[in-house]
Amino acid sequence: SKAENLKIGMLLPYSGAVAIIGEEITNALELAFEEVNYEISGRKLEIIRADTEYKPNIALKKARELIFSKKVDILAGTVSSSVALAVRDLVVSTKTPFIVANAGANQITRKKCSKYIIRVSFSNYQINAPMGPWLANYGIKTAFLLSANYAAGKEQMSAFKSTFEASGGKIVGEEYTPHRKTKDFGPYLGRIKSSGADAVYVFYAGGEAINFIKQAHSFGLADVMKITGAGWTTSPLFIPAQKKAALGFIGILNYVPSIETKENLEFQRAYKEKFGRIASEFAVQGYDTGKMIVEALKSLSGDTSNKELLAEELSKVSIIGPRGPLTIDPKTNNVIQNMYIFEVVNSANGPVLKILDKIEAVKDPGTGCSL
Amino acid sequence: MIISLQNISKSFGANNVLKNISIAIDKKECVGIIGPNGAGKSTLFKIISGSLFQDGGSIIFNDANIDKLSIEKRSRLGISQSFQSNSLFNEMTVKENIMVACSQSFKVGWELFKSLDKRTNIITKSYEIAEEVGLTEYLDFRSDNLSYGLQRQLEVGLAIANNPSLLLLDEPTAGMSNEETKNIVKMVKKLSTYYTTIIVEHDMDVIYSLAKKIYVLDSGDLIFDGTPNEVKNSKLVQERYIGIKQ
Amino acid sequence: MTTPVLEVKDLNTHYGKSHILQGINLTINRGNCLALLGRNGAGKTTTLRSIVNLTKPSSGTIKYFGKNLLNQPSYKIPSYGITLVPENRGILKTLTLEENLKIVSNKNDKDNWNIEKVLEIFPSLKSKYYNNCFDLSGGEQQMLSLARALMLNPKLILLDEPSQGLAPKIVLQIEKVLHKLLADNLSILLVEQNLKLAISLASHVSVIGKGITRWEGEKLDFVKNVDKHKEWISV
Amino acid sequence: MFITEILNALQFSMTLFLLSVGLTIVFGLMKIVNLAHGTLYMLGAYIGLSIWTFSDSFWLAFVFAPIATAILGALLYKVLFKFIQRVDPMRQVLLTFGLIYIGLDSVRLIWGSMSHSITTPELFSNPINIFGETYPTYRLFVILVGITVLLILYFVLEKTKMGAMVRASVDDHETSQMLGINTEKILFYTFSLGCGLAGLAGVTVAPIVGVEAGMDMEVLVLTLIVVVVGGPGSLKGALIGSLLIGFVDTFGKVFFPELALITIYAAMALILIFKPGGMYSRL
Amino acid sequence: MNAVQYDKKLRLQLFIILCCSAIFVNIFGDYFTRFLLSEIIILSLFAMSLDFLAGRGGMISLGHAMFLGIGAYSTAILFINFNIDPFLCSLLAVVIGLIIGYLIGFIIVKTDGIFFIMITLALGEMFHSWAYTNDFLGGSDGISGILRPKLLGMDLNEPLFFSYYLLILLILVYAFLAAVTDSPLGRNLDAIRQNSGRVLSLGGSVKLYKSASFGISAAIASLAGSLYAQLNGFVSPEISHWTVSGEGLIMIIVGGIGSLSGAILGAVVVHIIQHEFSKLVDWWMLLMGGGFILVVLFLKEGLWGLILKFKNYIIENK
Ligand SMILES: Nc1ncnc2c1ncn2[C@@H]1O[C@H](COP(=O)(O)OP(=O)(O)OP(=O)(O)O)[C@@H](O)[C@H]1O
Ligand SMILES: Nc1ncnc2c1ncn2[C@@H]1O[C@H](COP(=O)(O)OP(=O)(O)OP(=O)(O)O)[C@@H](O)[C@H]1O
Ligand SMILES: [Mg+2]
Ligand SMILES: [Mg+2]
Repeated sequence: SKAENLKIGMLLPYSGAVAIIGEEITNALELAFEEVNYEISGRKLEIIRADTEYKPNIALKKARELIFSKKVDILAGTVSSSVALAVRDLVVSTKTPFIVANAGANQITRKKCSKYIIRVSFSNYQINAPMGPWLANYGIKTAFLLSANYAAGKEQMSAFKSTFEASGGKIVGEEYTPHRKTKDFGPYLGRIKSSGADAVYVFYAGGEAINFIKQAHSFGLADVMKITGAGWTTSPLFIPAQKKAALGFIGILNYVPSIETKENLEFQRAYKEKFGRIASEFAVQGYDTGKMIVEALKSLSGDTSNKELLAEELSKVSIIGPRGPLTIDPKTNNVIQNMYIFEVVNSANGPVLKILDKIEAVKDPGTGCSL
Repeated sequence: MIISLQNISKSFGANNVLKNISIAIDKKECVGIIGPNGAGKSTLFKIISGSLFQDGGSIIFNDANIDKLSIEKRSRLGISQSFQSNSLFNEMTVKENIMVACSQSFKVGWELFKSLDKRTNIITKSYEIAEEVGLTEYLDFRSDNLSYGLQRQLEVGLAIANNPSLLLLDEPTAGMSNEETKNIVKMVKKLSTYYTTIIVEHDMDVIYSLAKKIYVLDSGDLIFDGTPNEVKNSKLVQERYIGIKQ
Repeated sequence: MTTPVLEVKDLNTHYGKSHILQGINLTINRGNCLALLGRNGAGKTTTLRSIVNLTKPSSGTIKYFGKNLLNQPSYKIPSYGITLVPENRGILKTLTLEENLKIVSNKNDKDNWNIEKVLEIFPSLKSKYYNNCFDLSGGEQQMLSLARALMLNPKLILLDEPSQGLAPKIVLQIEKVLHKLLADNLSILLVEQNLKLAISLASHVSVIGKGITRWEGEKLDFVKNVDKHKEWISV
Repeated sequence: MFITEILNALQFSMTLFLLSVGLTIVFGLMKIVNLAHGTLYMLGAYIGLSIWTFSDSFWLAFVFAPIATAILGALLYKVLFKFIQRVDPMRQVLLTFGLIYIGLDSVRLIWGSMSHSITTPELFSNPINIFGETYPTYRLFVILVGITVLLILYFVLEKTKMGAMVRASVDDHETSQMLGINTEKILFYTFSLGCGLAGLAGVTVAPIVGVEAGMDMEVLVLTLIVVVVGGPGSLKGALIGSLLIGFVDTFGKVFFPELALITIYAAMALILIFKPGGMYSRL
Repeated sequence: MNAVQYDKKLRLQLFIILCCSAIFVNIFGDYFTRFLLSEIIILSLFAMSLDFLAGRGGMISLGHAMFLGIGAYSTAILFINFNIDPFLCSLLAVVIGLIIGYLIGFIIVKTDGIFFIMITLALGEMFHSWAYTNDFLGGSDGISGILRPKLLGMDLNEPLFFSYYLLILLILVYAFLAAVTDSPLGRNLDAIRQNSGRVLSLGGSVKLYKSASFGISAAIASLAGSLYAQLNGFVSPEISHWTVSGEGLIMIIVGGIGSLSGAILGAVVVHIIQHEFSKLVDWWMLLMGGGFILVVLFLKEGLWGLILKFKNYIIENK
């Protein structure tokens, strides 16, 4: 008899303003599946896309449909943390393995962790914590925090704050701007400039990242302090629009395109060939998600009848992806990965991210998690 | 005495529309107010009904001062008016128009459950009113499909549906054909046996046949008052208002 | 014989499904006033609106100096020399009185009507010249509406109940103005409930009842046999 | 810092003014609830982006993007808005909501879902020193554009018959026709002008706030707030409303950053409770 | 804004047809269809509350999702923090919605038209922002872990029972709103929508009538919010975003404003189409937008108007 397809449900925003992230993740995941010709042990891999519209309630509905009507074997995705948290109880109660490919809320692998939830992306703490001591060491004594006013923004700032202060740094001010509603940073830039801090530490994404960087440049912020922050602020997705304004930014992230490993070079080449642009960190997370799925299914020879086993197998996979070696922390099911500290510098092809430092095998402390 | 206006004055910016007007009207009297266009007649009505507040003076209605009362409170005390320009519920039929008006006087406007269409007392009353204003044939017409004259009739109908003790009619017959004018006159005559009525009109025949007493306003001043006959013979009124045909 | 200013034949108009005008005929000659009489709801207003195509007639002919008016867009009609003074007076309430007059495009000939001239015959408008129009008294509105129509320098005015709501003195004044206009060879189609005024101005009378022209003829004929028309108008 | 903030507030106010003046004309004068105004703003920015990418000249974009949106507005008027002139506003809301949806996806299909930006023109690339504070020159240019548009419109709408004719056409189109006004044509041009102004706003602020799908909705709400606070249909209202909201927002962010999200809403709610028709209502 | 003419009989007929199809779907559907049905019923409640407000009272609220939020958050907090029985939570949510709605209504009903739209928008957005940044309400991540009631020995966490439970509530709310629509209050609201000045001069307390109906509508929206929280097991600030109110308005316009059953039909059609389109293509918004435009251009009174026409056609051909 013909074997049934292996169904992977993708819970991502495919419409609206954040669709680009959904697109990146899915693109790269397809790339990973293409490497095995969409087939594992005679079963075809099938991707079912479900547009979350970046709204938790819609996502939950789509997740229900994927699980109950489409009968997917694995659920992957969610860009937004609130979406991930919304579907959390559902996937746990239905024992559906769920690979988090972006959402960074700490609780997903802490208080709300579960053996069915495997995060291959990052936790907000994990990304920002190493930057505290690093910047203190770099000579930054005082910093001003700036990010959007929502859970992820606040988590990232507090992660940085805790380690920065522990390393002797001082936070001289913090500001949280209306999330996804701030177009003009003018009013904040004035305050930051006059705060006298050695650096501003920011986290923004999307249009806000572009606007912040450009406006900071036009107000001459870099003349008085260092602009630093979580690396998404100058993601390869935004650099083409930020152009020279991004130069000098120091950021930290789990991936930068300029990593010179053969895995990354190969991945970037393939991505560029197929989609015509440099792959972003979101794409890498999508690719690694795909790789993990493939590896886990391979070791089960495509047998997905036992969900518990499948989830276990997924959390045991360890691969070397474009961002380096990845393993899943058995304590939390959060990924253990390298962090890259970079600076935006000029090159013949415009601004690029130059790696300044690499911090290996960073984990999330995973307080409060019991699997 | 049902209503007494004491030294009412009103101005819009520099325009003194009413200057110290004092009028007292007895119960069940029918009073006419005439005067040139812009004399302030409609303004006076609006002040009595509460849609405008006077700048000075006071209004005593049934021995109580009503200066501070809002339009709807005055209406509930029994002051009801028909407007110079039609003010109807355009998407409703004639019947519904009158029924909504009646629901106020029956004090059921806020009731939540029993359907308005099932309240026989209101329906009966509505038919009576429709008959009085000569709209029986048009009960199921939407009011915005009526001709102007018929709309005027409904306008008066709404005013009386409110079961008023003081009825203010602002040019009730303007735009009505002779036949309909006659009907309205007949109707107002009948009404004025149980309501107190104040009428503003430019049709002198109507005024003469209805009003016992006529006040003449000109640029905010009360220039004359008297019986129809006295008005007819007044040179002043002739000159200021009626005009002399060459 | 000269061509009549306006000649309407067998005009039919519907509002949705209801057949309101079912055969209207009228003729107006130069410098004449035709009084259109009938009860409330007879279709007088609809007739005027059909002539200027604000309500689209369903059939019939409308000739203005022999020229076909049927299906002409309404905004072009004033440029031929016809205008309508509507029964609701059509005051543009968001405009000031000045703007109400000024938006009328008129050629500034000496003999023509202009703002100074209309203010002369309606002096009470002067004091309100810069006011917004929504608080004009009824009479003031009517005067403004007439003044504005004159500014178009029309050859034919359609007047829908011009005396409505006006003080007797003003009615006399308007009567005078209209007489003068008639003397200046303007033609008027007058809808009026004030029979006295209508008869004083008109040279011809047309009676309509339930959307049909019931009688048409000279004023004198009409006055002599007024009783004959009892069914369609009340006297 | 104070001067910077005042200039920021002024710049934001002028951006709001550019946006709301088009809407106030269409909405206040023509009584069309055009929620797609934000979409035209977004299209102005995107069309500007394309012109700038191909020609490498911001100034070409600055001139032609508004023209393009005005033409687009004209087309929309001919095929859609003409038919919903005098219908119930709710249906206008639905129709323009439909346009918002279409606009959002069209932009994504044509320009992709990436966020873009237009580089500040060479002329304004360097900040200027004002009383010892560096301030981006381009922002001063935005203020200038706002003032220029204000003056031109003031002249056209208030000092010529045009404004009165537009209002007349909306107020009572039948009477206006009886006065010889071709109401249809007047409304057509007015609508196109309103759309063109939206496009102008889009391309003008693109170098500051970027170009991305979704930018329409953010400004839509802001613009509606300005129009309503100022009083629909009034140029003066749009100006006062823009200044008020611009300053309240900017200084709210400076002094009460925690309340940044709600300051303008609170300001609007308060104004409407005390002035239920906006500050300078025509109505 | 014109409400459609009421045709009481047709309204009821349509409602019965809709209920019967709901029962049919519930019996023969699978887990997900039942879930979808539940969601649609909740949206229908919300749409009806808006329909009553806009269709009868002429008050177009672009902030009505605030009351969804109030219902949902109060349910969440009462359940999670105070451990109150879920059914009681819903009842309390209705009361809270009613009181807050009435008080807010009392302040804002003096505005009209676009000003009313904007002031409701402002209030809604303020609520949304507050929920978005307030830690007690879970901030942007919201609150999860909300359970459904157990009633008469039935555990409503079983989807089949829950959708019946919702259907019963829908019938109750429909009956209530239908009665109010025809009651003197309903007719007075109609009258106020058409000419509020005249109602005042007839002695009607326009402000009281309007704020009372705002309260009623808010209570129903709040009920819908409470049920939505229980359906999903969580609540997040998105529920009170103004676009949710906007979608609600779309549903009632598509359905036909002022007809109650039309609102339900609108909710069903818009929701299902949106769900299906979004599976079909990524640019489903474009399709939806085109659909709205077609409705505006060709269905004057929405789907309700279409049904009305169909009915008249049948009568004429008999
Ligand atoms: N709200 C207002 N604001 C400013 N002026 C007003 C207002 N209401 C009325 N007026 C002015 O007050 C004067 C009196 O108006 P009113 O309507 O009382 O006249 P009237 O005697 O009823 O005239 P008519 O017989 O023509 O109806 C007019 O000159 C009018 O323009
Ligand atoms: N928009 C409309 N829709 C449907 N019927 C209408 C409409 N307007 C007028 N009618 C009907 O057409 C008939 C003629 O109306 P019209 O306004 O022409 O009468 P009229 O002779 O001018 O009356 P009046 O002297 O009262 O102004 C009336 O029966 C009226 O009810
Ligand atoms: Mg008057
Ligand atoms: Mg008439």
